[in-house]
Amino acid sequence: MATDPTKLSMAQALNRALRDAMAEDEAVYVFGEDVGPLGGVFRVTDGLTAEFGEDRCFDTPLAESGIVGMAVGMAMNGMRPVVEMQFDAFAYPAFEQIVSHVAKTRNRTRGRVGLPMVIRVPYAGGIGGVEHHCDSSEAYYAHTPGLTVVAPSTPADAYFLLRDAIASDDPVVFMEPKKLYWGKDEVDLSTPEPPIGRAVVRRPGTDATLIAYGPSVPTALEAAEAAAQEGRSLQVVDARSLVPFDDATVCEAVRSTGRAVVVAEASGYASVASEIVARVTERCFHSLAAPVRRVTGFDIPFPPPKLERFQLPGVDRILDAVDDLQWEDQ
Amino acid sequence: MATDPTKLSMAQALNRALRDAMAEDEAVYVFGEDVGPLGGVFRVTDGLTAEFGEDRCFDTPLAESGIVGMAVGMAMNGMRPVVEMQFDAFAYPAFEQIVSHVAKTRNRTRGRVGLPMVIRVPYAGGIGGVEHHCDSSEAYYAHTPGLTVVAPSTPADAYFLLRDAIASDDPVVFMEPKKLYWGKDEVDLSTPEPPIGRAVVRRPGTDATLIAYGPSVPTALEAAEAAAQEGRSLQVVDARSLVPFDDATVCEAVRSTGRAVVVAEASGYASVASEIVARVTERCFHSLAAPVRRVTGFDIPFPPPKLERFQLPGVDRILDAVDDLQWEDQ
Amino acid sequence: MADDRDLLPSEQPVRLLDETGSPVAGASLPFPDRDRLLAAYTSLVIGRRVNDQAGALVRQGRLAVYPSSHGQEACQTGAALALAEGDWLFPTYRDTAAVIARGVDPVEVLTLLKGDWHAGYDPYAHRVAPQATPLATQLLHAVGVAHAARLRGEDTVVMALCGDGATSEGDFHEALNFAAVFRAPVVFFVQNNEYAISVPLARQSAAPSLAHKGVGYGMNAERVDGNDTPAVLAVLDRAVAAARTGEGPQLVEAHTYRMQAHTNADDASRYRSKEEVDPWEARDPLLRMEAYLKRKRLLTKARKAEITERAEAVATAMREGVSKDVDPDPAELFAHVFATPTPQLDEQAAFLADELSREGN
Amino acid sequence: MADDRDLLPSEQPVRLLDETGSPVAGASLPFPDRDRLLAAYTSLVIGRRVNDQAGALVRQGRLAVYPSSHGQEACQTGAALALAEGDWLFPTYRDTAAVIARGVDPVEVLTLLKGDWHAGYDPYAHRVAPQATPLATQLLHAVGVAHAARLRGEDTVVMALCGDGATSEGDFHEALNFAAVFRAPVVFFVQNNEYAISVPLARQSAAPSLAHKGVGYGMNAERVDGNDTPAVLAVLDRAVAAARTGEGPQLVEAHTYRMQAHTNADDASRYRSKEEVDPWEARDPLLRMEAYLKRKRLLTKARKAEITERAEAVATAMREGVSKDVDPDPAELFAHVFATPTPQLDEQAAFLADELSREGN
Ligand SMILES: Cc1ncc(C[n+]2csc(CCOP(=O)(O)OP(=O)(O)O)c2C)c(N)n1
Ligand SMILES: Cc1ncc(C[n+]2csc(CCOP(=O)(O)OP(=O)(O)O)c2C)c(N)n1
Ligand SMILES: [Mg+2]
Ligand SMILES: [Mg+2]
Repeated sequence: MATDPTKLSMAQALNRALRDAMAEDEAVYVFGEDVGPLGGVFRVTDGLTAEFGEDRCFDTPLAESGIVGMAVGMAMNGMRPVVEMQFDAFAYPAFEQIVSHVAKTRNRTRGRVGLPMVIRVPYAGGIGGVEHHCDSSEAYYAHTPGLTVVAPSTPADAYFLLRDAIASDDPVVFMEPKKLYWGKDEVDLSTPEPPIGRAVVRRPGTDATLIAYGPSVPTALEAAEAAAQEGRSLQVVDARSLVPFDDATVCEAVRSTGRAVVVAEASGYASVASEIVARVTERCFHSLAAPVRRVTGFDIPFPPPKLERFQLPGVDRILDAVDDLQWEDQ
Repeated sequence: MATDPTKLSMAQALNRALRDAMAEDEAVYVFGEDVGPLGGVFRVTDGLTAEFGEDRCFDTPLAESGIVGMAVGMAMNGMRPVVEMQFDAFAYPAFEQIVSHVAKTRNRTRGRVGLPMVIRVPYAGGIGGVEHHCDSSEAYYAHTPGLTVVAPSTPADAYFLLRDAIASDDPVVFMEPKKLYWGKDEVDLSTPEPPIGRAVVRRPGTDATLIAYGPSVPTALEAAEAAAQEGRSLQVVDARSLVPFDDATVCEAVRSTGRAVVVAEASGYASVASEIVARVTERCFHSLAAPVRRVTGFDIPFPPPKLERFQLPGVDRILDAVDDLQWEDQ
Repeated sequence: MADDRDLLPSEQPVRLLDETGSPVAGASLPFPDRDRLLAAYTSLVIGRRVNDQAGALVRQGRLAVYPSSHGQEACQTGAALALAEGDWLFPTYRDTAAVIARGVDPVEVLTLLKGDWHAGYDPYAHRVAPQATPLATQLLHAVGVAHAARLRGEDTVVMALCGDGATSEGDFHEALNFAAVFRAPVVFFVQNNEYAISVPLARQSAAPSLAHKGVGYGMNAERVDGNDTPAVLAVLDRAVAAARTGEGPQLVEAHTYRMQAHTNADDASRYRSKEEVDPWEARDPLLRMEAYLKRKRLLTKARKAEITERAEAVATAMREGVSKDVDPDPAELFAHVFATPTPQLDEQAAFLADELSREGN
Repeated sequence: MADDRDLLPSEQPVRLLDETGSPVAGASLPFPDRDRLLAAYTSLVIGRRVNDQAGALVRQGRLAVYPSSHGQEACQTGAALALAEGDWLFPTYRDTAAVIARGVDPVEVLTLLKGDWHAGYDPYAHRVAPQATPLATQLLHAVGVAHAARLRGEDTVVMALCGDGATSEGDFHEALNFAAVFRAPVVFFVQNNEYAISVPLARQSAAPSLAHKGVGYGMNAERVDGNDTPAVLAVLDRAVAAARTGEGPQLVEAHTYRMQAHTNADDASRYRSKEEVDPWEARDPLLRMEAYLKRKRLLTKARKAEITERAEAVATAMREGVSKDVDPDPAELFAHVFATPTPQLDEQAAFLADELSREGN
């Protein structure tokens, strides 16, 4: 395993994480649709069949409930399956398996049967995809007790979160922001990112806190950069781990500024963003100078490519929300 | 149609609503598992096959995706299907059909194909059911743009909301609180309850507002009654319509008291309760004397019967939350 | 392609005994041996006793609900006895008798229906998966367990049970197809008891039999009289052997009948008549087996008494165990959601503990 | 039960033409008549032109993506031509040529892949459902449409298309089973083009053929050479007639081949060789049909020129229509979520309108 920092795209970092995990632990198996010779439609599993053989990384029949259900059985029987759902909306056929089994098995067996498995879900918009290819589906999983749910925002984060997810003795739903697959960044494999369960302050700031995750983190950072030009100092927290959530880091950040905006791409109603607003408000009420604002997708099905920019949280919309945080009361 | 007030259980009121709707509109079809000769495991469809014939109310093969998918086609082709999912967790196999088609069809066809259909979901706990029979699954639907989601709390409400749902030109997910099926109450069929989209103040009060829906409404009312004994006046709002949500009524209620507790049975994380906390806080921030509190299920799979009472929001827990609303600041 | 007709199951269900318990002529399979038959009879008697006892416990309010396999005990017996120790059984809610026949403590099995916890036994102890409620979902888990074993070179066979109704679910299809494509050593054993709660078989399928579904997966399929214990055993033995020796997954449909209501909460009179049920009394698997064993002089009075006594002992232990009031600890609600509780669950557990301490619990 | 062998599809796919376009001896079905053959040829030529034009539009950046049915035009043609006006077609993303053959404006069809909106045509205008992306889900909608029609006493038939990969999904199973149990007049037409993106047929099924899946539903099933236009038409005509006259649903598998990559975004060289693809060039449905028509002197030069011209006109209209820049109105995002927007959507629409007005949009 090389330890020099190297430039990797998020897709490459994920590929590297799979390779390293498979090399280290022969209980790790990768399967799904087109993950074998093709290497996945996003090439995240590129080369794994060639390197580890057809038993370790293989294509299945085209059936998502089947993929997740089979993974449950393999996890019951000593393996650490990592399955790929080809796109967000194509994980829905597996919903019953995920909610009724993946999430509940440890609990229903009184801790006797754990399911160390990872369900990778390429998700969200920003790539001009047609309908059913751009859903932000994290709330469905985050609402379901028993699932760990994470979303990386950088290649390094992707590498270490995926290693962590595979090493976890519990099932992890691993949300991969599609639009970040191709962006390259330095990855220092010798310096781990914080583990699952920890949020990270990606940019310090004093006037207000932006809380984002996954595809919205780079946008939040851009917004903070733009705000800095205008003399406003925005802190950016990357939640990363939606379940378990890092209340300590997030609340400390919010208390330090007294103002917050939650940024997320999913439709806002009954979403992870709602949860963050609710829990931050519950915990930081008297430190807040203004209600926590949300910048989320509208409550509409994901738009066609030509209109998706109106749905995605953008820099201006975030800055408008920040402007709205009742600065006049200061 | 009789117009005298009669005592009906919620199951009977729902049955009456189905009968009246089928009699009035021959496009209404009822189907699902065991809804025919058996009359449904909760007897909500009792007698419909006998009265309207095997074409109008019929049993299907045992497959929920099939049931919902077939309903989509029938709705495309001029009918108003009303389907029953036998229990909350057994609707999950239909999740893809619900999210990718039921919710999206009007939008994706630019308004050309509407789907007037109702998916009835007996849901939530409180009846000592075994695992997979007690899920509070409303957040999955409420988070999905394009679905109308309602939950009645009284027999009269059940009757009129279901009539409304069947008459709606859009798909409605109709959440039926199982534990309220058998409780009887006066139903005056000549006095409609407010339509879908409207919340109802079930009890006036001045000190704090309880916001509840479905199975939690009677508990909230009980709590208000108990609080009254102790000299505290609690207002109870029944949200009823989770989507669309009645911001006006709910926020007016909260502003009038300045304090609020949201009561819901589902696990709290990324739930409808989170949403209510978030939107009420966003809208009423400066009227609030304390952060809006939540009394929800814990973030655990629904417990076995012997332990379910610890998961369900109870009167004491609600009163504790009310006590917690920082009264000392008054 | 020339041999796709081989994929069709036999025209009639395999039978070794007729309804009076006499061996049928020209049977396609040999009888299991004497020891196996006696073991099967023992299991039948215990299975029936377990069903009766559970019914009584429901009436006494000790169990909330019980889906009885009364009348299906030959299938329950076969499913358990056909397996070797290292094999796996994937049962449904109706297969309590099979789970017990495999060695799991009845009281632990009934934890679920008593309401103390969900799955009450350790699935690894006897290699019995938790009883499945969401229909057909467990069939995929069975495929996964079998595939994992095969990848490791183990000769494990997995017996996956489901009912006629469950064959309509998408997961049934996906499980059979995955098993066939990966040649996973699974025996899919469908107990066709003619009903899914109130819905008769004709509403589930228009195929000549459920075994015919094997053709669409290129899977060997067989049909058996599900009330004929030696036949069930013989057919399952063959299927297990085939799966074990690399012939791929097998589908077996047993034709049987659900003698009682779906559960005690069900009212079967709403959807079927006494006239329909009555003839099945005569096909009772226990009576048939007993008649056969007696005719063959394999069942002495002493033997029978001994078996009855064993069954009584099981029933007594069940009665006593289930009647013991257990007070599950609410703290456990937070203990098994994850391997290590999250900070949020720790908070919630503390909240509940505080609440309980204030209530003086 | 004696006749379950009748449920097995024919041993070989039905063929009327050999690979050189000569009629085969002893074919099991008669040739469609002259007019129909010419109509089919016209549709084939247009279908091929549509595929080529769409490919070009992708290369020019006018379409984001296009899943081509190049090589499958005989199936596309058959699916459209076998239906009467009142019938319904349920296509997938790959069935653009069939949708166009049924009369839908190509530019409206391509709205989806151009990114202007999702389904761009009015499904009721030509009774063509929106092209389905979530695999196999549309098969159930087809059953619902057919069942509704049957309940109303209409003689509508529904043609439901899917690929070989989609047969592995649970919804495929549920759709075929529902159709069979309710005897819904649906023709399930599977275009087995050997691949689901990169995954070959052998990973989807271990059955002798996909048509064999009919047996498990008690459904008539047939196999046809999917590159043999007269055969596809004859088999689908028969299936549609059977469905229409109350014989219940029908399953037809066409053996064909996906000549190009899954879409332009795919790289087929990663999973299949030129050696595998090349022989299929010789089986091109268009060449075979043309050879036959010429041999039969049904295709005059003038006729051919006229058809080519029609296809060019379609392509030109497509090119021009697709190249027109449409600026979809963002306000529409809120207009169709419900029949009447909710107060929340009104607020969100106003929010966006305000944002846009401030941006000076
Ligand atoms: C996915 C799912 N849908 C519905 C149910 C409710 N349900 C429980 S048992 C049952 C009937 C099952 O019939 P069958 O498969 O024939 O098994 P049997 O009860 O006859 O043993 C139904 C509909 C369920 N448990 N799971
Ligand atoms: C439920 C679902 N899972 C996965 C996908 C992604 N996907 C799109 S096309 C395709 C392959 C389909 O193969 P097949 O059914 O053979 O049709 P073909 O593309 O060959 O026409 C896949 C996996 C999808 N659209 N829907
Ligand atoms: Mg049954
Ligand atoms: Mg294909």
